[in-house]
Parts: sequence; C-alpha cells; structure tokens
Amino acid sequence: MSGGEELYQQAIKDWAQADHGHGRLDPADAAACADSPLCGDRVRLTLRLDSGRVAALAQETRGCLLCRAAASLLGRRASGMDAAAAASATAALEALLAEGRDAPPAWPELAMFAPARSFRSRHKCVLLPFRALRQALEGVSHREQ
Amino acid sequence: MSGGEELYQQAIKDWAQADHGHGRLDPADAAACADSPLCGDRVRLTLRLDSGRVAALAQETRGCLLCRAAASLLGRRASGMDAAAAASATAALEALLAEGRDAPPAWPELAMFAPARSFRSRHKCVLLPFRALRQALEGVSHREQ
Amino acid sequence: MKSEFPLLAAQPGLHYLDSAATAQIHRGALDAVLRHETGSRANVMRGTYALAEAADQAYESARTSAARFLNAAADEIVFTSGATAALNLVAHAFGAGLQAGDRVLVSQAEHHSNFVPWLMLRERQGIALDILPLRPDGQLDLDRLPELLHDQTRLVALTHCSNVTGAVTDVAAVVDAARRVGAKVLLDGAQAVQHGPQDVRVMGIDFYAFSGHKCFAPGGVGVLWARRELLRDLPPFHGGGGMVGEVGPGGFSWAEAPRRFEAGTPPIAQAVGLAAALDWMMGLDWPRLRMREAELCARLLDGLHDIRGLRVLGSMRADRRAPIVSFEMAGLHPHDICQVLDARGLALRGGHHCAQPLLAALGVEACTRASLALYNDAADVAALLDGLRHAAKVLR
Amino acid sequence: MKSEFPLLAAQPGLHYLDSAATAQIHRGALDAVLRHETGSRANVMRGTYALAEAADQAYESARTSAARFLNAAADEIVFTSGATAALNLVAHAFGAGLQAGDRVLVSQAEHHSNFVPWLMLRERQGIALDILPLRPDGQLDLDRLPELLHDQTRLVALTHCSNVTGAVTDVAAVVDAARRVGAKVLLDGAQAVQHGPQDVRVMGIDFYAFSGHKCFAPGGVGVLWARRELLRDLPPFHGGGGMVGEVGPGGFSWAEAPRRFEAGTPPIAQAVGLAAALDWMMGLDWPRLRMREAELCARLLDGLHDIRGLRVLGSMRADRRAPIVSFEMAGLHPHDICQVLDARGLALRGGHHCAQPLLAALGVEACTRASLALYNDAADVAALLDGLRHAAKVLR
Ligand SMILES: Cc1ncc(COP(=O)(O)O)c(C=O)c1O
Ligand SMILES: Cc1ncc(COP(=O)(O)O)c(C=O)c1O
Repeated sequence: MSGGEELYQQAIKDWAQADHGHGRLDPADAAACADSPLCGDRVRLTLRLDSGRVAALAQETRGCLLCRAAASLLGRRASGMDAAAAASATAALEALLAEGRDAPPAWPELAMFAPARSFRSRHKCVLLPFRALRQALEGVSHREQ
Repeated sequence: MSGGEELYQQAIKDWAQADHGHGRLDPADAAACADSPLCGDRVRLTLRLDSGRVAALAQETRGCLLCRAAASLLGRRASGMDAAAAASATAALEALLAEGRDAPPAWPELAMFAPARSFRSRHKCVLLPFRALRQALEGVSHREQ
Repeated sequence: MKSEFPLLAAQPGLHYLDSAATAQIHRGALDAVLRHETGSRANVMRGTYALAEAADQAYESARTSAARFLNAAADEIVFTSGATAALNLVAHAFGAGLQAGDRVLVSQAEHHSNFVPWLMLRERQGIALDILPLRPDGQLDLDRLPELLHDQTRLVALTHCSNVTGAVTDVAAVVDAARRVGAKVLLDGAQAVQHGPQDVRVMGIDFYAFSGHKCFAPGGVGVLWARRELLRDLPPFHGGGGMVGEVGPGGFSWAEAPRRFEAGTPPIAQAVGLAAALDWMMGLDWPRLRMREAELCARLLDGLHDIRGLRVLGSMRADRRAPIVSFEMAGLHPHDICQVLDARGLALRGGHHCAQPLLAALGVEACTRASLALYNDAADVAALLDGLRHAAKVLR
Repeated sequence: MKSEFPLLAAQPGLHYLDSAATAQIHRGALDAVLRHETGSRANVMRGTYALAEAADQAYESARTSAARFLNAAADEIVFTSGATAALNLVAHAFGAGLQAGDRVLVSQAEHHSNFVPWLMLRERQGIALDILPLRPDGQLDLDRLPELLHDQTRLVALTHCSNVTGAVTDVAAVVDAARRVGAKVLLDGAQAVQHGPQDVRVMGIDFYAFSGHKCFAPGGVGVLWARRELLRDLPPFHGGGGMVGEVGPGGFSWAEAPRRFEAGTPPIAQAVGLAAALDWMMGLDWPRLRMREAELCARLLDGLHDIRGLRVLGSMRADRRAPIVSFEMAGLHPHDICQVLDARGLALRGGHHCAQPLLAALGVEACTRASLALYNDAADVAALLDGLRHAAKVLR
C-alpha cells in the first residue's frame, strides 16, 4: 500500500516504449530464453558475438514495464559486453535492488529501478533480461522462480 | 482427568476375571472376529446355532478390562439369543453409553458399564463383543474404527 | 461484516479483492483454532486421556460440520491438506483403477490443480484425457459433451466455478451427460464454497473437493467428499499411521473410510477452525448474500465496461457467474496495474492464475483479477474503478 | 518452562506425558500464527500487493528457519503437511525411479508412516524390501546391515529415533554402510526434532522428514529436507498450482525445487508458526536441556524398574535413548492403565503406537508410553510412578 506509483517514472515508461533492440537475430551466435513461470514474464535474447563480446543483441520481451524497460536498456547498451561484464552488471543491479546500493558509474540508467527496492516481488521482473544475458553469454540455463 | 477409576468397579473386574465362555468351538456354525485397529482390541467368537439361536458361544478376547468383561458377559448370557436379540442388546448398550439410558430389564448387568459414559473413546471397547455377536449372527462383517 | 474479519478490521483502508486466492479468516475460525490449541491440543484417534478425548471429539465434530455444509454424511468426509491434495487423492485412489483405454474428461477452464493431476495420471496409467472446450463467453461448451464423452469415460472432473472467469458450471447438465456413459462426476469446489453451502446430493455428483483457506478458515486443511459406496472401495493414497488395520512385513490391511485416506496426524486445529467457519456460514442468509454479491458484481462489470481499452474475460452478465472478474487493459501489464492499485490499498492479483489452458483458450497471456466475497462492499468496487482509471493514466 | 506453553499454563494439574504423539504448542508459535492471520494473510507466490508480499516473505523466511534448524539451505526445504506426507513424497518421487530388482531397506522399528509407504512402493514398482531387525534391547541390529544391504539397495529409510523405545539410531554407522553400496539414506526425524536442532550435513544423510506438531509448532505442516542435487532431479508427486512451468493439454513442465513439490496453496500460517517454534528452539541451551531430559528419563527408568510386574521395552539405560519410555504391566491392559492415570491428571497413551512391526518383534500386543519433553519436570515423573502403583491396585 505504499508508493507503488513512484515505480513508474517517465524514464521507465520511455525505455519500455522505445523497445530498443526489439526483434530476433537469425542466425545468431548465442540465444537465451528466461522466463518467470509464476508471473508469465519472458525474455528471448539472440546475440551475435565477436570474440566473446556482444556484437549485436535483439530481444523479444513479454512482460511488465519494468521487465521491458530493462530489456530495452540491454537492447541499447549491451554491445561490447562479455560474460564478465554481464555478470557484473547483473550483480550491480541485484545490489541496487536488494541492498540499496547506488547505480554503478558504468550503468547510470539502472538508477531508474531504485524505486522497485521496496517491492521484492518485482525484483525478478527487472532482473530477468540481465539474467537472460548472462545465460546467453555463459551458455548456462537459468530459469527464474 | 475425571473419575476414571469409577470405571473399574469390582463387578467389571470380576466379569473380566471370570472370562466366561473362553475358548473356541470347532466345528462352529458361525464365527466372527471384530477388532479395533486403533487400539488393538480383538474379539473372536465361535457359535453353535440351533434354528438361528445361539446354542453355545465361545470367545477369545484380547483387550482391556471393559472389553473382556463384556465378552465374558456374552459368554455367560448369549445362549438362546437370535440376531434380533443381539441387535436389541447392542442397541440397548449403545443407548446406555451414548444417551445415558438405563440398562434394560433383560440385561441388568449392563449397568456396570454406565461409568464408561463419559469416556467416549472407551465405548467401542465395551461394544466390540456385542458387535461381534451381531456380526456372527447376521453374517455381515463389521470392523470397528 | 468487515468487523468480523480481524485483518480487515485492522486495516480499514484496505480493499481486499483477492478472495479467490485466499479469503480472509473469520474471527470465529481463528478463535476456534486458538481455543483448541490452548485447551484441547492432543493427537487424535488413539488417546484415552481427557485431552485426547476432547481433541478426538473436536476433530470428529469438525467432520460432521463439513458433512452438514455439503449435505453429506460424516463418514464421507476426508480431511486433506487442501483442495489440491484432495484432487490428487482422487487422481491416485480412483485413478489406480483406470488403465489404457479408459478416459477422463476435464475442461479448458480448470485450475492447474484439477488439470495437472490428470496429466500425471495419463502418464502413469496411459489413460486418455478429453478436454471440454470453452465458449468465447467463458462458459464450458456443454454442447460438445456428447461427442467428448465415451463409453470408456470413467470420470468427468470439472471445476464448479472458474477461478478466472467466475463462470459457474451447469452441474445438472454435466451429471446428466456423464450418467449416460456411466462416468463418475468430480467437481472442484475450491471457488464455489466461499459463496455458500453446497448440496452434493441435489447436485447428484460423486466427488467434491475444497480448501479451508478459501472459505474464511485456516489454511492447511481441505475436504474431499465422496459417495460412501465409492469411498468404501477405493484404495488408499498416502500410507502411514491411522490408515491401516494390521501391518507386517508381508503387507497391511486397510482401515475403513474415511480414515483410510487420512494417513498420519491430520491438521486437527485447522479442521476445527474450518468447522467454525462452516458453522458460521451455515447460519447466514445466503439468498440475500448471493444477491448482494451479484449486485456488487454487476456494478463492477458495468463500471469496467466504461473503461476504455478494458476487456473482461468471459460473460458480462452477473447472473451466471460468481463475483470473480478478470480483465485485460490494452497495452498494460497486470503486474503494473496491480502495483499501482496496491498504492491505493487495492489488493488484486495479476498473472495466469494457475489456469494456463483457460488463458490460452481465451487468447490471453496474463490478466488482472478482482474477486469479491461477502465482506466486500460498494466502496471497494468504487475504489477499484477509480484505481483502474488512475492506473491507465500512470502507466500510459 | 511450562509457563511458555499456553495449554500447560492453563492446566497446572496436568502431567502431559504424550509429547511423542503431539507436543504442546509454544506460545511464540501460536502468536506467530495469530499475527500472520490477522496481519499478513494472503496467498503466496504470485501476488504483488503489499499483503501478498508480506505473506511471501513470511513463508520464504520460514523456509530459511527450517533450513537453519537442519543446517541446510533454504532451497532444500520442502514444506509438506507433515512427516507422513514428506515420507510419502519420497516414496513416490524417489520411488518412481526404482523398479523390480531395486531394493529399499527399512527396519522393524519404523512407525507405520515410514513402513507402509514402502510396502505400497513394493506393490507399485515391484521392488524388494529388506527389513533390519531389532536387538532385544530395542536398538537396530546394525551388525546385520552388511548382509541386508545389496548392490541393488537404492535407499535406506530408517527412523532417527523410535517412537516406542526411544532408541536413537547410530546414524554414522548406517550412513557408512549405505555409502558402501551406493544407497541413499533417509531418516524419519519425527521423534528427534523435539529434542533439539539437527545437522543433516554432519549426519551425511540424503533425506530428513519431520512434523511441526511434534516440535511445539502448529499441526498441518511438516518438512522434507533433501540434498539439493537429489531434489533437483526428482519428479513431482502432487500436481497442481505452483509446481509447474508451462501447462497445456500436451503436458506440463516442472518448476524448480522446492516449489516443484509444493502443489497448491501451502500451509502458510502453519509454516510461519513452525518457524517461530524452530527459531525459539535454536535459541535454547540444548546441551543443558538434553542432560536434563536424560536425567528425568533415568529417574523414570529407575522408578519403573522398582514396580513389580512392569517391563520396559528396550534399553534400561537413559544415554542411548530419547526420553520415550514404553512398558507393559503384567495382566494390565494399557487402556485401563491410561484411564486410571488420566483420573490423576496424567496424560499417557496406550496401544500399538503405529508401530506394529516393532511390537511384534518385541513380542508385545500393546504397551503404555510415557514421553518427556523439555517442559516436563521431576513432579511429572513422580506423579507417574505414583500413578502406576495406584493403577496396579485399582485394576488388579
Ligand atoms: C517416528 C515417527 N515417524 C513418523 C510419524 C508421523 O508423523 P505425522 O503423524 O506427524 O505425519 C510419527 C508420529 O506419529 C513418528 O513418531
Ligand atoms: C478452481 C480452483 N481449484 C483448485 C484450487 C487449489 O486450491 P488449493 O491451492 O487451496 O489447494 C484453486 C485455488 O487456487 C482454485 O481456484
């Protein structure tokens, strides 16, 4: 019953609306599909890689604004990331949500998700695209509960 | 926590001790075994019949004093009973236990079980031999819960 | 009415519209649990001391209350841990007698708890599963029954009331069709019971399942009712203490029903709490309450109709549905809608509501659900309609 | 200590000696249930509103408490409706992978809840069941293990502590022997948990099961712990809401463990109450409490030794047993004994205690059981010893 509206700042709506990188790469060098069976969100990523780094990313996302904003952010910003970078961005986002850390200098946009801190059931919505990226780059499967 | 001792009047102990009709008839015209799986009581009756009436009854009873007293009572008193008489004696005993009725004139001995009224979990101990007799005479199987 | 529900009484600003997921507990049920745990707590079935007798009596009298609620006999009532456990019990105990060639009919409207157990039975025993489709208005398409029922159909397992569309099943028509092929009928009553006592005899069915937490009672307890003749011959499902006669290395004999199906220590205090809730419900004026629920539901449907871009799943008529209303809003995700509503004290749930086949049939991925119970009022409905308009502004 | 247990506090004349059947509830557990039902009641897992978040957090934090109690990880904890349900879960989920030729080893000391599920598995899958005998002192005859374990033995399912003799299993020896043939080890912890937290890592076992109502918590809830690697691959048992990924007419995918094993609405408030009880227990001085329990048990055994015609089942030594003492009195039936004791405020249970194979092995048809928990004291023991002497007089 508290402050659910702050979540929906213009930035989030804009990123979701923009839907950067929407689509599917075919052929692709890596792909991942992460879903949250309990809420029905789903992110499908296809990647072209260049020596282990993202050369191009396309995303098809079904989900809430938070999930779509995060996917769109990756659609815009994932270029050049390798597995280590994906892991550290995900960790930074987790720390921002769970522990109240600031967004790291490399990812100032993550700050828009700070209002989601107090809504634990929404953390997974934000994290889903990032976890999908890790999964695609690490070649491990990941399914969010 | 109330009056459990009144249950064990001398009459009950005497009837149980006497163990009238203890044994097994072989051959027998009818037999029944009633048990109470939850407390382990068991009554095995074997009967000789004469035109549907008990000519002889033998009982082997494993159980508490109440159950043994009731079985012993049957061992002494069952002669001449038919299915209807067994049903009515059982009903009288049920009414005595559950509704506080007096013992019927035909079965004054049942009065010794009156103190068991307030101990519902013990009603089945008293009733088991009577139910076994009905079962033997009616040829229906009965297992007490 | 809200004052009788401790949580609602303590949170006057709350508009609780998620009773289809869990209804709030009635204070009588909570008191009964408390009284039992502090005054009569003991294990049931074997003790002869006073406390154990009290526990036994409380538990067996809970069975009698549940039986009265369904117009059934006490020895037809099996206490389980919930509706899901009750449905799994049937899928195993009744299902054990089925084999390849036999068929079970379910519907697209089922909650996963009355769908997955039959998928699993199909895997285990090789039976065939027939699936009754929905009409676009969310009602079961009973016209398709004759073609989907076969001489080999052993069981028709349908929801009494959909947890998404609120559609109430035409039980008489189902029973009639099922009897024609000699099939038994199971109703999943999980959503029906919070809207009043049921009559399994009048319905003429064979199995009925429901959960305590959806009818103002504690969680952790549910009921399976089955006709005595059926229950008598079904094999047990869970093995353990209390459901046996004799046990040895060679095997075991069965206790009589209903004990045969209650392995282990049952949820005693929960059953006692359930009985208190059911007893309370049986004292209410249901014709009046049902009318009130239908009026609120009609008011809600009317209001939703006026919201641009909003589509209600299922019928727009309040008379053939329980007060459970799910909807989509164009371009808005249910989680976002629920989040904005939460900020205004409106408790609603978004998602697939454990009914993926139904959502697929209606062409929806997720929806938002408002469900009303006897404690809801016009203010709750008005707040929701306001909130939805507001959400559309915030989220677009 | 009794003052922390509402029922005992309210009945000062009561000598409750039946904790092996059901322990009395700790006030902290009862308060937690009350607080949850009146402040955080909602369904778990799918709601995003504040109440649902609170319920979710309470439920998941209960999982963490249960994990800490066993020195395990939260995602290894499956909430069930009780120990019996947990044991049936293993018999089905683990059992599904077994077939004719495979073997399971149980013992003569098992409670029916860890015996009947394996008899049923034998019927279902045609496995062989090996039965470890008892020694005359009530201990498992571990010397017989090597000959009873085979390369085909997949599971050793033993009680951690007998509910009749109190004998505590030598887990290290069992695990050692089981590992040698590659068998998994399940312990039925139903009787162990009320005597302190357990360490499944140190024990080196694979499955552990227990019930809330036997460790000062509400009924209707229990725990199955299983090693993460094992749990990850086991198929589900009950089907229903929450244990699936995708569901359609063609089948369904599994949710991750532990959700895969928690079909339907779980016993939420009960799990919260259980966590409160476990948290409270984890704060106690167990070395001291165990010594106290052992001292009381020794005093009881001593006193029983002096009663003419009384025979204790199992060892007369208090050090290798939990404070659970069953006995026979020559010529007296347990029900009669318990009845006379009840008149003096002594709550004991007589019968086969759901352990017919054990009673058969010890040549007994029924026995009387006194079980002590942390709230019992020397006055309880003295009253019992007096009561038994009195019973002998009244009944002979
Ligand atoms: C050793 C043992 N195992 C299993 C159980 C079954 O526990 P529950 O009845 O709580 O499921 C019991 C309790 O009766 C027990 O004593
Ligand atoms: C129609 C229907 N059936 C079955 C269930 C399962 O009930 P429970 O989760 O209480 O076992 C539910 C509740 O979620 C339901 O709505």
